[in-house]
Amino acid sequence: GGQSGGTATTGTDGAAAGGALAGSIVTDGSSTVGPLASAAAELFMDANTGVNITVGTSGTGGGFKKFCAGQTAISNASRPIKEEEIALCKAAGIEYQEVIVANDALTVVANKDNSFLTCLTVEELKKLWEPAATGTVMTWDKVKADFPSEPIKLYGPGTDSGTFDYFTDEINGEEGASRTDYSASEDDNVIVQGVTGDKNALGYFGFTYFEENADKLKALEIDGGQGCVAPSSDAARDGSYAPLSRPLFIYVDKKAWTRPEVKAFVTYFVDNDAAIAEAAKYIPLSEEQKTKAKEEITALG
Amino acid sequence: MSSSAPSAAPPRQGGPRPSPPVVSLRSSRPRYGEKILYAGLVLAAGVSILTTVGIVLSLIFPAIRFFQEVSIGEFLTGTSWTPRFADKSYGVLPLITGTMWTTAIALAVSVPMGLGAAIYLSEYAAPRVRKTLKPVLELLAGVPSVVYGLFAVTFVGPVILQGVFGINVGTFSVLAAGLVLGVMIIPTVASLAEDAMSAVPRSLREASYGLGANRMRTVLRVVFPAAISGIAASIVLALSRAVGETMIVAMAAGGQARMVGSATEEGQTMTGFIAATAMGESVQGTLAYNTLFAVGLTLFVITLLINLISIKLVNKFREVY
Amino acid sequence: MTTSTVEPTEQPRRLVAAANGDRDLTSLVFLVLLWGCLAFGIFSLAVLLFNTAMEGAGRLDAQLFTNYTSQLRPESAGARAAIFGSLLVMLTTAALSIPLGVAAASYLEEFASRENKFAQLVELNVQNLAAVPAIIYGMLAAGFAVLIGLPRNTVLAGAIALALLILPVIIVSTREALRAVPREIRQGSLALGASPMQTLLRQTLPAAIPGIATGTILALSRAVGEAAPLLLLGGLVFVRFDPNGLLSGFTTMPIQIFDWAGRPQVAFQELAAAASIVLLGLLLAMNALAIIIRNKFSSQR
Amino acid sequence: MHSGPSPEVAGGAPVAPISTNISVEGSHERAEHLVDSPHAVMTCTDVSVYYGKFRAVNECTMPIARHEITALIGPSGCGKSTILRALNRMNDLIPGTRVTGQVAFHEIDIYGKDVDPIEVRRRIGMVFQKPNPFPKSIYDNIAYGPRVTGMKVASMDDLVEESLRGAALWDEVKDKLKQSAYGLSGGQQQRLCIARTIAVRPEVILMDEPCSALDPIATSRIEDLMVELRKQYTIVIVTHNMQQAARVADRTAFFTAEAAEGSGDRTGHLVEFDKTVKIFGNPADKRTEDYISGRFG
Amino acid sequence: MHSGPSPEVAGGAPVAPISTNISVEGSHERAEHLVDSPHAVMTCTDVSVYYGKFRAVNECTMPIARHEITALIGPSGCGKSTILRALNRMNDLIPGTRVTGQVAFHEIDIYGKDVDPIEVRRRIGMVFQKPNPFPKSIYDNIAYGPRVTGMKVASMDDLVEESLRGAALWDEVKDKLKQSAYGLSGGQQQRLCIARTIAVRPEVILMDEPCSALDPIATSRIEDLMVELRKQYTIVIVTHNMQQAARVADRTAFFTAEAAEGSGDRTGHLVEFDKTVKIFGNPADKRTEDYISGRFG
Ligand SMILES: Nc1ncnc2c1ncn2[C@@H]1O[C@H](COP(=O)(O)OP(=O)(O)OP(=O)(O)O)[C@@H](O)[C@H]1O
Ligand SMILES: Nc1ncnc2c1ncn2[C@@H]1O[C@H](COP(=O)(O)OP(=O)(O)OP(=O)(O)O)[C@@H](O)[C@H]1O
Ligand SMILES: [Mg+2]
Ligand SMILES: [Mg+2]
Repeated sequence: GGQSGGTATTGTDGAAAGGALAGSIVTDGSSTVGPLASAAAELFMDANTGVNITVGTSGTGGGFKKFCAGQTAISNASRPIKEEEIALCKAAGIEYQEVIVANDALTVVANKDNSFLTCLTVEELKKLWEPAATGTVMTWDKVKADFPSEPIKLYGPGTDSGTFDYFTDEINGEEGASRTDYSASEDDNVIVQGVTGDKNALGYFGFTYFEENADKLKALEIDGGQGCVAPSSDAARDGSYAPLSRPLFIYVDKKAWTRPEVKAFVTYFVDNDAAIAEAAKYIPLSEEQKTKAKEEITALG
Repeated sequence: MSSSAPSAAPPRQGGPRPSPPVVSLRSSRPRYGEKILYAGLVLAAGVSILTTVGIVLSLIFPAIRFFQEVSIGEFLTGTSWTPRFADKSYGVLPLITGTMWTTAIALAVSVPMGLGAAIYLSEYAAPRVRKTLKPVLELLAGVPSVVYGLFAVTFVGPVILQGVFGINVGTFSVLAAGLVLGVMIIPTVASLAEDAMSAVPRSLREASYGLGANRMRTVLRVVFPAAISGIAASIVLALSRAVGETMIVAMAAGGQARMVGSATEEGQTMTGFIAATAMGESVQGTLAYNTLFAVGLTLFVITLLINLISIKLVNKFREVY
Repeated sequence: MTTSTVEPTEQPRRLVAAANGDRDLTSLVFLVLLWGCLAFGIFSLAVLLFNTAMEGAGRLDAQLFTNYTSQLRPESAGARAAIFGSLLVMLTTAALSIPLGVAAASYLEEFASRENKFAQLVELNVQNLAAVPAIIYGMLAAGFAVLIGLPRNTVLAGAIALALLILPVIIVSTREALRAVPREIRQGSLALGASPMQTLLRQTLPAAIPGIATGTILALSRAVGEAAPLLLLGGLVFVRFDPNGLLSGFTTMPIQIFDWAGRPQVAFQELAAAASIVLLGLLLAMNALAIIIRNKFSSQR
Repeated sequence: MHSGPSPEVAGGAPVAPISTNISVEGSHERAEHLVDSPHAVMTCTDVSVYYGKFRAVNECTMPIARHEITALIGPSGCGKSTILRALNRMNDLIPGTRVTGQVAFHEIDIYGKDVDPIEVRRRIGMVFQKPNPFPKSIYDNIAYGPRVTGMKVASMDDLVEESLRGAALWDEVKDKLKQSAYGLSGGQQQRLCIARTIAVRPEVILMDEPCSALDPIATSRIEDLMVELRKQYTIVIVTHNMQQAARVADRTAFFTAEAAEGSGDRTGHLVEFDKTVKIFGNPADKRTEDYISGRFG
Repeated sequence: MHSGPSPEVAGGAPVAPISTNISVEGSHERAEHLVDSPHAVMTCTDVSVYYGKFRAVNECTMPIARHEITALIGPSGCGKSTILRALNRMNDLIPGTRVTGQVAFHEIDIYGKDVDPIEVRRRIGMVFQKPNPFPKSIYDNIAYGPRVTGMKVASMDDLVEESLRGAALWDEVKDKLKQSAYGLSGGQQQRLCIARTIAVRPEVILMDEPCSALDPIATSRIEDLMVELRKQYTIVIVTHNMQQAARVADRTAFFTAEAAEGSGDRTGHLVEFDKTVKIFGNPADKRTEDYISGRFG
C-alpha cells in the first residue's frame, strides 16, 4: 500500500518538533472517536506539514478488521478490543498497544420545554428502555407514577453504533438489550431534531452533540445511586457521572510505531490531550488517566 | 450510346487499375492488430461474467456461515429483525417491506413522470426546446443521492409533507424517502425512453400521419409500441435503482427495521441496513456482521428475480420487427 | 376492381378537426399531462437547487475550494481534498469503464452471433448486473481488494467499484447507440472491402458517439455522486491532502457531504450544502461537455 | 393487351431508342374527354417551399383535377417529392420547412389558420417512396388507419382483404395476416403500404414513386388499380418512369431544377403542365421535349 | 442518338404496348461478338440460399462472364437480391443465412475454408438498392474505401474527382465536397454510392437496382458508365427495369419464385440464363416470354 510503507524521509526521532517529519499515517475506526482523532491530526499536521494523516470512520469493528490486516497504523475505538478481534490480530501477527485518549459521556436529553424531566435514576432509564418496555411502556406515568400520562416518544442512535452498545450494556445490563419501538438514526442530528420538535420526547447520544446543541436541548441528570449528577467534563472525568461515562482509546500498531511520524503523532496526541479534547469538545483525560496513557506509550518502546 | 469494340484486350486508362486476376482470396494483409483488438473485445465482454462470479463469491461464503446459525425459513418468514439487540431475531421481512414501500412510491412517481416527459421531449417539443430541457432533466439523475437524502430529511418531510400537505409523518418516513427517490430516477426513465422513441424511424411517424392519425395516436400506437423494448428497459433500470439506492433511504427512511404498514411510517430498507452495519460497531466475522452478507445476498437475489421477470415482459410486449 | 364499403369522404367544406385533431379535448388533456410530467421534474430540481443554495450560499467562497476539511475550524474549512478526490476517482473510473464498456458492447453488437453461447452468457450477465444495487459493488470491491491485498480505501479500489457499477449502463447504452446506426452504413462499408473491425472503428462507432456520450456521461455522473459503495470501502475519511496517485488515500465530495451533514455544528451543515452546490456545478459542467460533444457529432450528419 | 416480343428485337436489328417510344396508352382514350378547365379538387397558387433558407421549389401554380391522375415528373432533386409533401402538409413534420403561396383544397387554403393538418392528411393520403410498414402484423398495418381516424367499418376483416386485394398482395399474404409486416420483401412491403393508404379511403392519394420498388407485374397491377381508383379518388403521382406517367396519368406536370445565379443551390420549378397526351406528344417547352426524349440532363 | 418524340405519340394514335418495344440497343452490336462459353470470372454451381429454414433461392447455376454485364431480372421476391448478395458474401451479415453449393471466383470457392470474406468483398464491390452514404463529407465517402483497403493512391483528390465524374455527380457537388453527404437528394446520394464503389476499383461490381432512385437522365448516364466500366470490370446488375437490362446487359438471368407444395413459401430459382438478345428476342422458356411480354404474374 502506498501509505503504510511510504516513509521516504527519515524524521527526527522524538516529539513533534518542526516540519522535518514526512510520511502518511492511516487511521480508522470508531465514528465516536473520529472527530477527536481528526482534531489531533489537524493540529499535528499544522505543525508538521509533511505528514498526511487520514481518519476513517468505519466503526470500531471495521477499524479493527483493517487494523488486524495491517492496513492501518492506528485504530480508533470507543470500547476495548474484543476477544474475536484479539484473535484476528494475533493470527495476522499484528502486535499493538492500547492508549487511552479521552472520555465520552452519554447524555440523555429532553425537550427544553419539558417540565417534569430533570433527573432520572438508572432504574427509571431501564424501565423506559428495557426490551420488556416494547409496546407496554408507552406513556410517561408508566415510568414514574407522578409523571403525566403523556405519550412517550423516544430517539436513539442506530443499533450499529458504539453508543447503543454502551448505553444498553450500562443501563439494561446487556449489550444490545433495548426496546425496539423507538426512532433510531445513524445521524445524531436527527435525534436533536426529533427531541427539539416534541415536548414529550427523550433521546440519548454522545456528550459532544449535546455541547453543540446545548441551547436547544436539556440534558438530564442521572442518578447512578449517588444522587443526581449532570453530565459535565469534570463529572465524567472523576467518575461521578456514572454509569454513562466511558473512556475512548486508540490502538497503535507496534510495527508502525517504529516510524518516526507515527511515534511523533501518538506522543503529540497524549501530550496535548487537554488542548485537543477542548478543541474537539471532548472530555479530556484526568490526571490518573494521563499518567496511564504515558505509561502505555512507554510500553510501545 | 457508347458501345466499345468487343473487348478482348480492353484499353487501359490512367488511374489505379483493377486488381489483376486473383490467385488467392486469403487475407491480403495479416491484420494482427485486428486480431488483438478482437481478443480485447472478447475479454472486455468477459468482465461482466467475472463481475457476477465475484459478487456471488464475495456474498455467498459469509452468507453460508450466517445460514449455518440461522435457518433460511426463519430468515425469510420472520417478521422481526433485531440482530443487534439482546433479544436477537433474524426475520428479514421488515427490511423487505421497507424496501417495497420506498420502491413502490418511487416508481409511482418516476414512471408516469418520466414517460410523460420522454414523450413530450421526443414527440412534441421543438428541437430547441428539447435541446434545452433534456439536459436540465438529466441533471436530476446527476444530483448526488447524499444531497437528495439531505433534501428529504430537511425539506420534503417537514416542509412539504407536514407543512404543505399536512400529512402526519415523523422525521423519517418511507413516503418522503420514496418521493425523493422517485424524483431522482425520473431521468433514468425519461432519458432512456426518449432515446428509444427518438430511434423510431421518421418514416413510421410519417406513415401514421399520412393516414390521418393525430399526434397523440401516432405516439401511443406507433412510436410507443415500436420503442417498447427501450421503454421497458428504462423502467427496469429505474426499478433496480430504486431497490438498490442506499443513501436516500439510509438518511430519510429510518434506521429501525420494522414491518412497514403505511407510507407515513418509518422503516429500514435492505440497503439502509447494509450501510449502517458496514459502518457500525459489529465485530467482523460474527453472526451480527454476517447479516450484512445474508441481506446483501437477498438483495442480490431479489434484483435478479425482478430482472428475470422484466426480461420476460419485454419479450412478451415487444412487437416483432 | 374495388367496390368500397366505405364511400370517399364527403366534399369537405371545413378542414377543421372533428374528433381527431391535435386540438381535440383528449389530445389537449394528454398534452397538458405531458407538460405536467416534465414540469414536475424540473420544478423539483429547481426547489432542490434553491433550497440547497439558500443553505449553502454563506459558505460558497474561495476557502471552500482551497482549504482542506477541518475538525476545529468549520467556518473556514473547505472541500479541496474531496474535490480532487472526486476528480481523480472519476477519471480513473472513466478510464476503466469506458474502454471496457464500449469494447464489450461492440463485441456483443457487432461480432457475436445470436447463437454464440458465450455472448448469450455475457448478455445475461450484463442485463443482471444493470439491476444489481450500487452497495453490492462496494461489497464486491471490498472482497476483491482483500483478495489482491489492495488497501481498500484507495483511489484504485474506489474506482474499480464504481467502474464495475456503471459498466452495464455503459454497455447497454453503447449497444443501443450502435443499434441505432443504420444497417446500410455497415453494409456500405463492408462492401467496400473494409473489415468488420474497420467498419466498427471508422463507421459504426463514430456514428454512435452521440449516443455513447449521452449514456456514458449519465453513467459517470452517477458514479461521481455515488457514496454507498465507497462507504463500504472505508467509511468516511478525514483527509487533509490532495490524492497523489491510484494508491493514495482519498475522500470524495458525496462522502465529505455525508460526513459534514452528520456533524453537530451548524457550520458543517452549511458547509455540506455549499459542497453540494459545488458538486452540482461539477455535474453541470460534465453535462455541458456532453452536450457540446453530442451536438458537434450530430451536426456532421 | 400485350403482344409478344417485338420482332425487331428478336431479329436483333437496331431499333429506335426507348425514350421515343413512350405510349400514352391508357390516357389517349380518355384524352378526348378531358376538359380543358376541369373541376380542380386542389389548386396550387405560387407555391414555394423552403428548407430553412434553401428554396427547394419556386412559385408553382397548377390545378389537381378531380377524378384524374396527375403525374409529376422531372429529374432527380427538382423538388417533386417536396411539392407533393406540400399538398398534404407532410412538410410540417420537417423542422424549418416553410411554404408560401396557396394550396387550396376545395377552395380552402390548407395552410389557413383554422385548418387542422391532421384533417388535411386524413383526406389527402400518402404513399411513400421507401416502404414504411409499421412493426405490426400485416392485418394491423391495414387496420391502423381506419382505427385511428375513427372510421366506421362494418367488417374490418373485409376491409383488410379488400385493401390487400386492391394492392395485389392478398394472395401472397392471406395465410399470414397475423405475421409481422417486416417479414415481407421490399416489393411486398410497398404494396402493403399502398393497401394501407387505400384502407382509409382518402379523397386524394399522393404517391411518391410508389412503384419504384415493385416489379413490372405488380407495377402494372398498381397502375390498373390507379386507373380503377380514379373513379372515386383523385391521384397525384411522382414518378421517374415516364412510361408510367404516359400510361396512367391524365395530366402531367414537368419540373426541373436550375442552379440559381451565384449559389450552387438548385431551385426546382414547374416548366410545363398539361394533358399527358400533350406533354408527351407535343410539348410546348423545349426543356420538356428534351427531357422526355432523353436528351436533357 | 436519340430521335425526337415519336410521331405516333404526337398524333395520339394507339401504339403498341411498351413491353413489346424492348430494344437490346447496346447489346445487339456486341451480341455477335459474344462467345457462347465466355471466360467466367465467377461461377455459381447449385447455389441455394437459406434464411434460417426458409429456402429463398434453390440450386442456381450460372457463370458471370468477364468484362460483361450480367443482368438478373424477375418478379419481386424471387431472390434476385439474395443471390446477388451471395456473390460477395454480404449474406454473411444476416444471421441465420446459409449458402450451399459453390460460388467460384477465379475458380476459388469464395465460401471455402481459407477465404477471407473481407478480401472477397474488396474484389467484388456492391451498390445497394437504397442509397447508403456514410454520415461523412462527400469527399470522405469516396476516400473511405481506398483508405480502409490500404489502396496506394497517388492523389486522393484526383481519385475523388474521377470517381464522382464517373457517377455523373461531379458537377453537382464539386463546390461542396466537404459538406455532409446527407444533404444530397436521394438520387444524388445513390450516385455518390456508385462513385464510392468505383473508387476502390473492384474486379466485379454487383449492383442491386442501382438506378431505382434515379431519374432517367442520371440513369442513362449510369448506364453509359456501366458500358464504359465493363471494359475494365465485370458487372452484375439486378433490375426491375427490363428496358435497362435490354439496354446494358450482355447476358441476362431470369428468376422466378413459385410457391412450394404445401407451404406458402415461395422459393426462387433460375429459369433461363442466356445472352440478352436471346432472352428478350427468343426466350427458350415460356415463363420468360410471359414475363418479358408482361403476361406473367
Ligand atoms: N429535409 C431536407 N432538408 C434540406 N434540403 C432538402 C430536404 N429534403 C430535400 N432537400 C433538397 O431539396 C431539393 C429537392 O428535393 P426532393 O427530394 O423534393 O427532390 P425529388 O425531385 O423528389 O428528387 P428524387 O427524384 O431524387 O426523389 C434537393 O436539392 C434536396 O437536396
Ligand atoms: N433477411 C431475410 N430474412 C428472411 N427472409 C428474407 C430476408 N430477406 C429476404 N427474404 C425473403 O427472401 C425472398 C427473396 O427476397 P429478395 O429480397 O432476394 O427478393 P428480390 O427478388 O430482391 O425482391 P425485390 O424485387 O422486391 O427486391 C423473399 O420472399 C423475402 O421475403
Ligand atoms: Mg423524391
Ligand atoms: Mg431486391
